[in-house]
Amino acid sequence: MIPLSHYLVLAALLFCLSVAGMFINRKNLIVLLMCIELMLLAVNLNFVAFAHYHHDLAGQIFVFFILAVAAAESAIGLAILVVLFRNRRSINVDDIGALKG
Amino acid sequence: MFYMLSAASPEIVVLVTACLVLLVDSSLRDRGHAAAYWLAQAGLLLALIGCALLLPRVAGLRWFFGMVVIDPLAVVLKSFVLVLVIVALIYGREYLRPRRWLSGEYFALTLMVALGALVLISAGSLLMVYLGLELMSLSLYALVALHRDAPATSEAAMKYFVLGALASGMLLYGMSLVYGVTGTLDLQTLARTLTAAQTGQPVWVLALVLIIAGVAFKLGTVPFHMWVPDVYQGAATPVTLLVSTAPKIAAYAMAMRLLAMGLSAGAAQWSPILIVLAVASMALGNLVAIAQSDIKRMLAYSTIAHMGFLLLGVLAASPAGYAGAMFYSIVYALMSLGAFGVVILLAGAGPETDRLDEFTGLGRRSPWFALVALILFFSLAGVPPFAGFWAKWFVIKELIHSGHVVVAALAVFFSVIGAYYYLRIIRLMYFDVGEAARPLAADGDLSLALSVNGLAILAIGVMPGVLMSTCLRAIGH
Amino acid sequence: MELGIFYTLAAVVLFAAVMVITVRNPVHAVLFLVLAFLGSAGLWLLLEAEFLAIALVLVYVGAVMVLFLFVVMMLDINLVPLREGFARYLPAGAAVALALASVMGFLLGPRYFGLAQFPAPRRMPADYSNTTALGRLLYTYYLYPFEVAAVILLVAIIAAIALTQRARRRIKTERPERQIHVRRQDRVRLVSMPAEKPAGEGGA
Amino acid sequence: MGAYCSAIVLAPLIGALIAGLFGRQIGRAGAHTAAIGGVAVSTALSLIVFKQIVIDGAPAYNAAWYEWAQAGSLQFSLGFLIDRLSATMMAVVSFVSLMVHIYTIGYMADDPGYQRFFSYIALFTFSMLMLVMSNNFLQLFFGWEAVGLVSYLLIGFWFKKPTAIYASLKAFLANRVGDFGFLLGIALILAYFGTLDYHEVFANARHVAGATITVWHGRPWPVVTLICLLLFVGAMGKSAQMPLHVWLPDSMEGPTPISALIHAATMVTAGIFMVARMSPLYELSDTALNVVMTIGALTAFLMGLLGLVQNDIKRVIAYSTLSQLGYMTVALGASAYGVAIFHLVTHAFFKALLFLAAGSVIIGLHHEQDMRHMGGLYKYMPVTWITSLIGALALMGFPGLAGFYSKDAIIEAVHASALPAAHWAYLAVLFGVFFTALYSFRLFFMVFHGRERLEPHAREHLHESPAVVTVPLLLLALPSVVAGYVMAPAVFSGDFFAGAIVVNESHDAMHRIAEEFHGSGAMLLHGLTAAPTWLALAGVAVAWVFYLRRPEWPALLARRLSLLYWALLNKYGFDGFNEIVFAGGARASGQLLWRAGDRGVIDGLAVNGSARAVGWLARQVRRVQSGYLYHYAFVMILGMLLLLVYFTHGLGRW
Repeated sequence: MIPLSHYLVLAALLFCLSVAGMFINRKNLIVLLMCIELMLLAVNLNFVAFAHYHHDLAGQIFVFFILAVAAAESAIGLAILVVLFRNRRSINVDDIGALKG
Repeated sequence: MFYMLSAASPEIVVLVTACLVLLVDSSLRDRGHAAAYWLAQAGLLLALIGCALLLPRVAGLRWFFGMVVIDPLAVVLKSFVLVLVIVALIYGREYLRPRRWLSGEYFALTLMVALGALVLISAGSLLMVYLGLELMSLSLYALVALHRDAPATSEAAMKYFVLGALASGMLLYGMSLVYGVTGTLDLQTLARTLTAAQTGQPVWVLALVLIIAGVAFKLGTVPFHMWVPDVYQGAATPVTLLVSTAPKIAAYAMAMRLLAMGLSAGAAQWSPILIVLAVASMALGNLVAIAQSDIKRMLAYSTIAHMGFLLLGVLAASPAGYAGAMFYSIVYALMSLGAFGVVILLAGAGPETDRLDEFTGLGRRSPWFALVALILFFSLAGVPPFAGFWAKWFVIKELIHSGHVVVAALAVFFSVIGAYYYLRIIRLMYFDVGEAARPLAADGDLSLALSVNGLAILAIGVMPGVLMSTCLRAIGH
Repeated sequence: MELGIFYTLAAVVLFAAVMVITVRNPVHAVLFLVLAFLGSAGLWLLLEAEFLAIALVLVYVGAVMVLFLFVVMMLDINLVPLREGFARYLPAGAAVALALASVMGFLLGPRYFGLAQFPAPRRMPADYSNTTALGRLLYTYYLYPFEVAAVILLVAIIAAIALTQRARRRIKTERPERQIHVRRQDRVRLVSMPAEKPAGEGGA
Repeated sequence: MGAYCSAIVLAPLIGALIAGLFGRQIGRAGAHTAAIGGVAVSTALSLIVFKQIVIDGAPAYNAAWYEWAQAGSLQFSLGFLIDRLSATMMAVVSFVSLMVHIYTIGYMADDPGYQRFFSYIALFTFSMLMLVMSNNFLQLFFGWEAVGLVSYLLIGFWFKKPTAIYASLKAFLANRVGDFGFLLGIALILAYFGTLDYHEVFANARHVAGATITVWHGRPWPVVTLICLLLFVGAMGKSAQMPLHVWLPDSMEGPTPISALIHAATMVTAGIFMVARMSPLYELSDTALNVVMTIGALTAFLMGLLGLVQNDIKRVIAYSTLSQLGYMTVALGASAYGVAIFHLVTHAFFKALLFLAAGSVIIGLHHEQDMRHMGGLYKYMPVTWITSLIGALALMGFPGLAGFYSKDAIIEAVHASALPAAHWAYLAVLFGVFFTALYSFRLFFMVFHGRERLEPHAREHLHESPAVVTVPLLLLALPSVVAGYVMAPAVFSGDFFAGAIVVNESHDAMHRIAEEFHGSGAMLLHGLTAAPTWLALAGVAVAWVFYLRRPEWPALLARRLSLLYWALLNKYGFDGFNEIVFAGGARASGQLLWRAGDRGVIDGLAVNGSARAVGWLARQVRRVQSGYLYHYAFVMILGMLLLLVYFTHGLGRW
């Protein structure tokens, strides 16, 4: 018997790790995109766990859609990354700070 | 079946148009992309007609198993979104054509933004809110990055994308908690079953903060505003214009669907959170706008302040407050549309500097457009009798009515400060003498649309009752 | 037994996540991300979400991660400078993350979401097909969102092509008809220039 | 009546539009004909309305005219409330405006922005009439804002002059601060009364009187008091009461007709008018009345002192205006609303007269404004001289002239008032009379008498101004002399503004005046023996000694005062003791106030300082927007975390 809270805390930890990754990592944009994937994974875990404990498929359906959208999202994110790299020859986070103030 | 499809008719028309635009544009090798442009406009117009004629007949009902809600709110907001996108395309073409930046993808993605906004506006379930939001946002990220030769553009797109993904991650997390506690995704079921006692539980704070983070990011309120100035400045002006108009109305709809309708039982919990966001936004937006010298960046900070003001109407948590916020969102979108229209007009075909100095001596270069700009900026500053004043007025009134006197005082105070930077532009236009003032060359479309835009602000100012009673009816007051 | 599997998988997922955000080489990070996804797929199996577990592996590990790897390798990034200053920002970042984790852990912990509030559901019968059930829902109740998701994928296609496709549409083949029409003044320009050597610095 | 009213409002607007939009086509003559025509129409109609309402005693007219907006059960409309109060104001506003319009033909003759100028001032007249004739708060606010906006345009009219632009911005911002309170007050009225119609609000005022509101934790405020105070903040901005007065002296950067229009008849009186209009509300709050009286007294006394040390002719008159506005405000605080309006009317005449006379001098001397470069002008400009004399006498309250009746009545009303603030206010207004006379005759003597200190080039072309300038002077001089005598019986009878102004029985200052009043002539005789008259005459005498008889004294005094106080006393003997200590001390303290108080604290710290602080803060906050993605993400997460912690922590309290 695994309590629901186990899953939720695991998801929360994943969420916090991905968040921490976003601002600890100051250099590599690709890792930033991976952090976003991790965050969505945490959300998905939440949904699946809730769906299980509610005995309701709506949560799983939501996860299905999140997977689809996340795939689209990472495609666009990587495309933007490629454009950025072509313009700047760098994906160093520190190098993209021209817009500020 | 017919009714079911007619409930989604604007969406279907826009989607089909987007596909057609792509096909036609890639097959015609049309240098001016005229076919794509007129096709897109025709599609939007058709969708608008569908909105105005078909939707009222199916209003008050929920379609596709509750996924799509057609209520008066949806009808009004969808119509305004379509109008805004139509005008945004007119302005955008004037800007992009001389720069040879027009492409079929620009039109298709703009249509997709409109489609996303439409889906979001009539979302009847948390799932639809998410999908509509993503459809709109993903298209916007791509649009921002589309003019890929400018380094600033791709930088802006990257920031927008990463922060947007972070925000939608937060939103999703909040939604998962709402689902977890209540066991439903359907907004109407939520509204029906949720009680104030339930939302008093501690986990709701987390859920509400996360959901509000998602909404606040789209609106661009502090502390989820960081993308706004950079994206406004970095994106090509027509894209900035698009970002600041239709999505703001959609974001208002999102706040309504999630907070005011789905989670209305939690008003006592989310209202204080919104107070913090609203006051912080008005303070930061108005303050930092003063220190800007780039017109797009200044307007970005002014957006932050305005969105804070808009939230004030929502947090009053009363029908009149929601209607006030709706009025605000529509009027703001119109004003922003006009303000960026003026920026496009000033940029002309030449190199664009976006400096505030571009406004210097506009009063002499083009008295008519200076007058239009005067109306727009006075309205943004909240000077009566222009539309912007009424927007503020309805919100403040409702705020005091709901007992938030101190918040209302702060709101008025910050808008007093805010008047300064708009006045600075007016001073530049009328009082300062420019050395290298280029004459303005505007095409017929742009001139006409801009004039109508300015006069609309004036007309709403003279007769705010028409729009306001529409808003009140849309809220169901 | 179940609990043991849970803890093992949870440990794998967390370890992989920590590695994703700390390893030096982005290729390794991608591989650890794959590991995190595989661990999660295992957890989802525990939660009786068989279809999604498979989909996660197929869609994510099979497609998205490959895309990531592809981009990482295509961009050929200089690895060393990408990791500088990591330790410097760690304390502040870790503090905020820890604070967030403790608040969330408190709110989502056993106090509010324990077995007392959410008793473990009974297992589904053996002949129950998660895929069938999902499919049924997806094509009836969730038809409209399904279509919208399709549109989102379409946007992704349009965007990815529009953004990454090189603008060079000009094909570099010979065009004889134009070569014939070339005139002298199109190609040759006479420029009058001063002598290379300045007069005063003879012999330099 | 409705048709009259709409014509009165619309005529100047049409004139403004014609002059503004088609100025280039119709030329200078066309523009001024259109604007003056419009204003003349509304003046004529206003006088007819004045006759009907005030003289023939027709009943008040109150009706909506145009439905502006309908929001739920609430409706906003444009409408007119024409009673004795607004009829009086309309007559004054339109008449003085007309004079200024005519005068402008001469004053602005050489200016390239001629048509634009006429368009603005006609627009200004329109806004002011809208404000005065309104029957609801919203229209009042509309007129209020429009007046502020147009004044911003007018003060900055000479936009090539940097000081003018600065002054116009200052005026706008000071007024915005006032509007901030004003708008909140109106919103509060709407929230508590559910309507913006004057009539309904006043009818329900007693029911709301007991309501309280908690503005800050735990301290309940009577709603009416809060409303009145907020509205008064608006009045302080418009009517330039301390500490929001800073914009008015600087607004002298605008052309002189504007100074006359804004400072005499229109914009600055809007606040006074508004408080008088709101008398049913103010009567319910002693707190508010005390505040009003205190602020008014401070302004009346301190601004009068500042008038002593100015050398710019227009600035002296500007400070005098501030001081006189203080008098009106004091009268409002004493519940003598009728007297305040009375003083407003008389002041409108003689102040417009003084400004236009100053303008005449300025034209004569080719835009010389420094009084140290004037003197002895009475030979060259006889009409200006005599009209200035009348204006100065009327201002100081010379028995029989317009200012005498209204100012004396104010002093009496304050004396009769039972409010705690009245004691100090009485002293302030009484001694204010002395300084009023001192600065007005200082100006008069320095400009028209004494040694000629003219610049050579100015003297060559020195002559009396043309008829378009002098005729308005003469036309304004007439009411400056007789307005008080004619109006006093009606005003003091107690029911002149019956129906328009409500006075609580416990605030019976007006009744006391009415009882003691036995006709204008009797008041004149009484005035001859009363303290204010003698104080005023003393002021004139001091001015005469200082600026005509011994013109070296003021300079000497200013130089040596700090060191040779006693030496001065001994040297001039006992005779001059009073005057020297009094006038010299006043002069020094005025200088001090101006330097340290007005320039240093209010201008420097409050206005410029806060502007600088805002700029500094903006630059600091701006730095958070560092441009780095990780900072942005950090801000978002941190913001979320703080919200989470704050609201989880505060969970038990909601």
